[in-house]
Amino acid sequence: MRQLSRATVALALSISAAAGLAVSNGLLGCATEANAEATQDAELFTIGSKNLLPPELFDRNLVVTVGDPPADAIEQPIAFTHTLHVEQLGVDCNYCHSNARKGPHAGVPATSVCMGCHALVDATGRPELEKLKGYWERGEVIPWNKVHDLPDYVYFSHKRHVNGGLQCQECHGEVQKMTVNERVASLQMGWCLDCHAQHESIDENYGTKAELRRAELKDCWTCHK
Amino acid sequence: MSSELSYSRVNRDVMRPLFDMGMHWYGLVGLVVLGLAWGGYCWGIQLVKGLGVAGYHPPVFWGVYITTFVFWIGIGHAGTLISAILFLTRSRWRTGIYRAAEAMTIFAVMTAALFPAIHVGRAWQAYWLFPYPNQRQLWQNFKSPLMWDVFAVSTYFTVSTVFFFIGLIPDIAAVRDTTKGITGKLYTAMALGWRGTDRQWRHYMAAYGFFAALATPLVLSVHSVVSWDFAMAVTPGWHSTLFPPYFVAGAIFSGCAMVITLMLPLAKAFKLEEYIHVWHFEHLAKLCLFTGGILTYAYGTEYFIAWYSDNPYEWDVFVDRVVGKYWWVFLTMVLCNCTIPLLWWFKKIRTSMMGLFVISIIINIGMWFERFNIIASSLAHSFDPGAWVYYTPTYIEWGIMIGSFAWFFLWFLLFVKIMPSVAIAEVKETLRPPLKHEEHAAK
Amino acid sequence: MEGINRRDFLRAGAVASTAATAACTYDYKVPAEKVLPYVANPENVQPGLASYYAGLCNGCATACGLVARNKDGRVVHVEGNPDHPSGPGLCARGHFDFVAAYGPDRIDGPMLGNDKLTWDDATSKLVEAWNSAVAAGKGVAWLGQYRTGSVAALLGALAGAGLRRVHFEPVGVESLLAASRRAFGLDELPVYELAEARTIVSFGMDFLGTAFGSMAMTKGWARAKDPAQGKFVARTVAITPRVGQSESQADHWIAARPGSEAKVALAIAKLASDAKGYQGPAAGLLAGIDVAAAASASDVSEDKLREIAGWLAGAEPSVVLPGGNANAGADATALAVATLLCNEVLGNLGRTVVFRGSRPGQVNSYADAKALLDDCKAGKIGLLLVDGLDPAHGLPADADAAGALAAVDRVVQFANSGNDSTNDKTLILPSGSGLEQWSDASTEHGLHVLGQPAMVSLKDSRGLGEVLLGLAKAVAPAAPTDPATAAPTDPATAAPTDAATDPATVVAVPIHASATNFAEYIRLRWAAEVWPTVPGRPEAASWWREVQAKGVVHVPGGNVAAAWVATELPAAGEAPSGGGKHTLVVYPSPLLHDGRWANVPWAQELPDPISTFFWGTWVEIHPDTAAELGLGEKDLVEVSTGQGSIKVGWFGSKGVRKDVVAVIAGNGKKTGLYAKGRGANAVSLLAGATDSASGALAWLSTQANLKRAGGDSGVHPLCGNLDQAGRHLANNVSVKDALDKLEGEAASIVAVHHVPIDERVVENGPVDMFPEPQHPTYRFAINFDLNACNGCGACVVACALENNTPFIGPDQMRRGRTMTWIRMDRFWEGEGENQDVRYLPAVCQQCSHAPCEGVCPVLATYHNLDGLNAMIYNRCVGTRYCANNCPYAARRFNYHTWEWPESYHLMLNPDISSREMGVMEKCTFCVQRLRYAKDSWRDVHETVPDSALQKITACAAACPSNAIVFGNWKDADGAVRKKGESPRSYTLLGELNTKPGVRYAARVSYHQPVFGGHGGGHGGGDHGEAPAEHGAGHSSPSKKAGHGTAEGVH
Amino acid sequence: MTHDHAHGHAAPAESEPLDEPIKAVYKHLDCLLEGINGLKKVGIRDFTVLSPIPRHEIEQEIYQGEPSPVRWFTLLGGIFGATAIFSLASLTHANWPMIIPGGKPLVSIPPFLVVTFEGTILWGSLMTLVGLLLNCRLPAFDLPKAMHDPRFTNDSFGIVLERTSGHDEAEIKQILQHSGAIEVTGGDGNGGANHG
Repeated sequence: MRQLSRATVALALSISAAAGLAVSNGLLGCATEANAEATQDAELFTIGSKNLLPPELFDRNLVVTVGDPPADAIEQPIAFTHTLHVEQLGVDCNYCHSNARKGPHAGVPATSVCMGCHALVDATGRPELEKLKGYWERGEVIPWNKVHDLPDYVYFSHKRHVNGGLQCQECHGEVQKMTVNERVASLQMGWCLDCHAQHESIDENYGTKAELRRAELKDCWTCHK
Repeated sequence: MSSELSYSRVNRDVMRPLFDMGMHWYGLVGLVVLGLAWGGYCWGIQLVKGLGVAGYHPPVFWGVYITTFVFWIGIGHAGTLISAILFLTRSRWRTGIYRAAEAMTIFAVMTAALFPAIHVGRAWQAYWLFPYPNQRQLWQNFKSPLMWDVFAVSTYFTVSTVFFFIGLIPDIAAVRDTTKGITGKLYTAMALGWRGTDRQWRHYMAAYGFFAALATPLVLSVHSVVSWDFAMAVTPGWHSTLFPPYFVAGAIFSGCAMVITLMLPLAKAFKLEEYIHVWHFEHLAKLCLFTGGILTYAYGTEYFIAWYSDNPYEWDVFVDRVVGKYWWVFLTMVLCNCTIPLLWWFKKIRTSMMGLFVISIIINIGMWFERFNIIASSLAHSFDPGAWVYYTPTYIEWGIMIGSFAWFFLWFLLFVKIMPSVAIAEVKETLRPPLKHEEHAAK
Repeated sequence: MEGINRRDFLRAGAVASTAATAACTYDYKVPAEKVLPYVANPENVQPGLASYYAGLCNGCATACGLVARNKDGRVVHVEGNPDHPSGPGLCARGHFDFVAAYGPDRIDGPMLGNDKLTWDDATSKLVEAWNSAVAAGKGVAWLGQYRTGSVAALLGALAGAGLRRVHFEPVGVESLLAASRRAFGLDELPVYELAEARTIVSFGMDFLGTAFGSMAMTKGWARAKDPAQGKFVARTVAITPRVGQSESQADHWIAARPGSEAKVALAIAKLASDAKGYQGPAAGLLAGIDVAAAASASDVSEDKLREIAGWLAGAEPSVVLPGGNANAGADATALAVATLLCNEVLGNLGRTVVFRGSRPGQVNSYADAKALLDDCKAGKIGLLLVDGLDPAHGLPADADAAGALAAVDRVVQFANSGNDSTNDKTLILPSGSGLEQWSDASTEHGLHVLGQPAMVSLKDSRGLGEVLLGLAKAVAPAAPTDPATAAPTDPATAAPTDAATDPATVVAVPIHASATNFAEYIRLRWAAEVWPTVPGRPEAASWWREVQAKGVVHVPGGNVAAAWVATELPAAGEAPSGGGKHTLVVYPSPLLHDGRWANVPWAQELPDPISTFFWGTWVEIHPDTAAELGLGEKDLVEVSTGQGSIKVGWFGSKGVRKDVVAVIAGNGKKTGLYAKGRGANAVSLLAGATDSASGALAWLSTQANLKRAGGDSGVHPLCGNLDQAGRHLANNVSVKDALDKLEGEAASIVAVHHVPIDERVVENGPVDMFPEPQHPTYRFAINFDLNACNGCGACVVACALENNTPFIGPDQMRRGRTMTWIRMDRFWEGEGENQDVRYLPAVCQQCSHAPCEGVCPVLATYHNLDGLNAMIYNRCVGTRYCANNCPYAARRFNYHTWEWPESYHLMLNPDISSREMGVMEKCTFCVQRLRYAKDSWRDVHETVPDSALQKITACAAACPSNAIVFGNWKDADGAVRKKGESPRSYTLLGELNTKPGVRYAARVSYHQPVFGGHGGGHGGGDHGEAPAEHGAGHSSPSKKAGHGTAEGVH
Repeated sequence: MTHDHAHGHAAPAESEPLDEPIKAVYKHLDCLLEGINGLKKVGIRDFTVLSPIPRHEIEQEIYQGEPSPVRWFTLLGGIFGATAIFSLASLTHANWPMIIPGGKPLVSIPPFLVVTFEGTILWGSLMTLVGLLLNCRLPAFDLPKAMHDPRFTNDSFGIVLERTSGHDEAEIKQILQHSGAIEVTGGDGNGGANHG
């Protein structure tokens, strides 16, 4: 009992002293050059701070993913269906996502592209089309939700992949059968690597230089800059 | 060891601090917690704001943290040296001090192990330094000296800890047999059911020998690997084959000094003078004189090589250490490591408590500055004169360093409170066993 | 498509790109981001691909062309326009103009005091003020920077309606103009064509820096120094009291006594005419020149004068450059006339000194400006329009600009934020950035530059031309353009016009009356005035499209013959006075210029080329002076003149006379987010004396006293050591060697500092433990020609802006934590006439045997197949071992997460990751551009050709002197390979055998060897054979070169 | 050596464990050794000796210098560690060929030797630990109560018999008592306690 009370006293003492010290340290810190926030230039030279709470602390990469993570379907501002447009009406992917062949982003089509056809389609009594017309007439941007997203330090180019002969479905799944668009691939680095030096299109496209191309495709700078 | 000691007296004497700890201990713990809080606060600032709060001045990219890391790794050498190498060479004087020295080793390595995490820019990604299977299919560079370091330090820590606990089992069993209640249950669990059966002792002694045999090359390798962090670099002042022996000698030097620093007050406070004798310290002091001599020789050799190689970059660094802005670091290092310890050549000084204690602290200071001298002054005076700078640490770095000492002492204080700080079984081994016919003869 | 215009497309794009950069955390299950498409696709815009717009640099009166890169709605980078005669390349200050467009303190819409106005209110207030001033019988005046092109034309129209125009810049050209008038009767500036000059004698003109037309002069100088191009190497002589950035590149520094330069110039003219036997029209003027008196007045021995004259006369053609008026005293015009006389005597006219209508529009003198301000103070001015100037900061105290502006009924400033001259009554009309609006300029016969909007305006601003057009419509509705006012001030209109022959461009009424907006005004004006001068008269509409694409119309051949007309020389001005011990030299900052870029943090942070100081004001004094004053490294120095005193830090420069104190101008502003409170205003020390012949401000006319003031100055050099400490990093070779052994003909002539090595290495070249890695297709390499590099820092800024490296502020800079990937090392060797300032742009050397790669525990840095030393930020843990192990100190560490303050973040280049704290970064050879080029050429299954690579990196594209060439070392005919195999070429710290991809070409100079001797033929080759490739029959020059030890090394 | 079947001294199958093991406590080492000898002489080998310290005499008496099998664990651990870490380094480097630093072979022996060495030591030690625990049957919380005497970790030695190995309980006690045990207790009651 005597020991316990002693321990409690010591602990309480040390905690309160530590708190006091921390405060005084903070004050001292303000006077020190090392503490950049303390200088007059605090707002001019902004030093960001680290959020030490998740997700940074618990890196998802700590987990070894087996197989693909569950797909998730995301509701969109307009219930656009690929099934209708692609499977039933036979619109080519490139008709709307024309940038896929030309640049890094496949791009969601501009409203004007939708209106290219939908100006001729009667929208009365069809709420989704009315929504589309509404956006067009108001000149408003349709706020689509992103289904396929990559971290900002990943530089992916649709052009190279599409022109290299990859089918859209290899990464995006059977989009033509999706009423609500969903992501089927994990888009994690390991998933990219599963193809990156192994895809059969490398042999087709590069022939005798395929080996070199394989090596190049495992260069980190292929995707990270 | 006094011949009056009996087995039961050893048990009683060594276990006394576990049950009757003075108010001093609580005071010390309070002080140490304070230091730890200060260090933790400083590290918190650094984590949130970035390493810029430390005094780094490119191209000095390593500073106080790596200095302190190497310092603690060095401290960690004496324990295993004493427990393993002296065990293999059957130096009987190790028994009194090896337990505490080993504990010191583990706590020093634990302290050192904090520093890679404190030092790296993204502490939250520091686990990338360990090889583990991950979806990115990424692994580590096993050609990097830092990777060797990761392996060396973690191996050293694991092996020392296992060695330490193996050595503790019989003693924990002895403690278990004198405690009751919750505490007793804890000791019971830790003793793993040790009863000192013939089978247990048989394999125990075999295993202990193997541990000692494995730990011995490890002691030599760990600081060699740490020294390769420097020696493998092209930086003038670092790029030298001298480093491994030089670092190992320095580590033993500082480690033994630290043992003296810790054990002197320990023996005094816990009235263990009968177990931790002046001649223990004298032996340690002689070991220091020997390794200190090697160190002084290494300092000289460094200069000789730099001069003889006629490599101007190398020579410039060494000249700059003496006459440049870091002259005070160099001076402190030479005074503390080469000059002042020479006083131990006098028996009077090396057997006086004050002489031992003060000089051992001076050696520790000197050894810290040695590492600072190697790290900061080399980087600050590298190949490109356009990038010659002067690095000075900030209060954050000092705070974290103080915190590291607090962390170390906290563990050590807890250790002396809950574990027998002298190896009971081994001390008994050094006593003459009680023999009936001798008793008859005495009568 | 109704109701949707181009502006909205860009806006939508901007929203999309902002949204994309906003979110940074990535969770594979919950997409937090929106994807926002355009409402209607704009033409030629590909999301994720850049568009390029040719434009006009508004950084200074020189008006260079530029190309702006627009990515997803924002201009993210600018480069020099290669179609402009001064391109390619863009100086550091040109980049600051681009940064200024994103300034966080740009105001959003017109302001009156603290009140925000609508544009309708503001313009009506402007017209109202004009009308009420006219009604009150008061004057309406214009005080602004130099203007040419359509703005000048509109001002001409307004002048017809009574506007009193004063165009003045603190660092101006009025004395040079006055000299031309006096000497040749020509109202234009001489163009110095340095490319063919064998000898260049400068009296302090900052011809590589802030001088008018410096881009062209820099290129000419670089060519004149290149032994390979003209088979000669120009000798540069600087006769100044202080070594500045331009003088630092001179082979000889003659420290003439300040104020005596005109006498020296005349003496040289006399000596040169004696040598050449000159008999021309100016011969009469030479008779009375007393060489001995000049020698004694200037501290320059007669022998030295004779030697200089000998150099000039001995190697033709030569050129003698005047002092810029920032470096001249009360005899600025006298000096300028004397230099023209030298050129006349030496026969340089028409060869290196050419007249072709060069002038930055109407030029008024300081005296004119002061007269206007005096009138303001006297209450004679009812409306004053201030354009681009900050008179309260840039003029000496005796002009009392602030008081004068306060006495005007209505001051209208065309500025993007308030400045020191703004008061409560000032109406600020934000004129936006040149990147956001139409503009044009013409500074020479036959040279017209068009600026066009490259992005939507970031803030609610309206271009100067737009406002003036509105004003002209209101106050000068039908007034015909007055040729008398407009013609002489506008070189564009001076060109022959016969617009009447094309019915499409017949202008019945003044253009400003018919044009509905400024863009149309420009088009109509160009159709009327430029189009007719174009040879072949292309079809008008397609011509205009071509003009928009190229951004520049250049019709060469407007040279004017010049004949000497002066019969007497201007009287010499007064010597500097004021009673101090030291002559005060105030010089414009090479980066902040006259202070116009003081609010650009990158400009403040870029180290000064001479002192490598940053963020502040300092004095340059001779180290002996500092010792006399007992100055400690951190001490403040008090500089006091009759006008006041400032306390600043100091730099001990061996390049100032002992009786001189040099103070950098540009800082000391009271306003501006980044300028406020930085340093002190050096101009406030000036007495305000003028050069009587031209009315120019006499910058060099004041004496000052120095005193130690203790304290902590806070200035700090970025470069650690003044010189190279005997090491061979920035190397020189002698002119003789360089000319004897031209490209590819001989072994290396660079004496490289060696560690004594094994005999076998001397015989067989360096030994590799491992073979150099294979580079199957590319081995990217870069060549820095130190002979052309003058330390201007354009590459550093361009790199920072391309690669998102942040500015970090003075506190962090003092800890040397600069984030710029290029470190411009400055090494100052020797002293006196022989002193030798060497610049070394140190970047990541992209070594094939890189010390950094092996030590990274997590493989965040490695060597790739293109020979690049890759750095993967998102893998980096931050052990910093790589940086320790880099012998070139080329790696940078993110000590903090540097966040770009509001609106600077819009300038971030989306092609490259921004780095968080704890991550190492370094030069990547602009890998984003390389990958883009490889990607584009892969479409046609080809490797990128050399022509597409030479200027691909931001630094190479920015370099004003073509000192940087990039390329593929594997291409045996490529420029970089050719340069890399030149005998001048060497690798940095070659003895380490890191096999860098970066090579340097040693500087060719007439300097006496400072140490180590010249390389002369004893084959001190470098070890580094990289970027040599194995196999393929290549033999590297260094293999032949052996490893002779240079004399006197170590 | 109670459970040590490796020595072939296994107790006869019919020998039932005693309800209460026989326990002899010794103050003196020579007495203990005498006791052990006495038991061995009558052919009893199934007993446990308890000691506060390791004594070679005891081990020699019982095991006749036969080395402990722990060494095989150490050897196997070392070999495994060396192989595993060298393979880890080699295979991971070969899996993603990166040029680090320029020109060095992917699998380069000298740098990998360092981690291999560390692996050898680490796994050698860990396997020694495993060998120790397995051979000692640690943790051993199920040892008979008779062995739980605190004196055995303090200043006394002891012999505990859980089986009589077919011998008479009294005879055993007699041997123990004769050898100089200060206390002989336990047994299933047919011998009775005898304090000395």
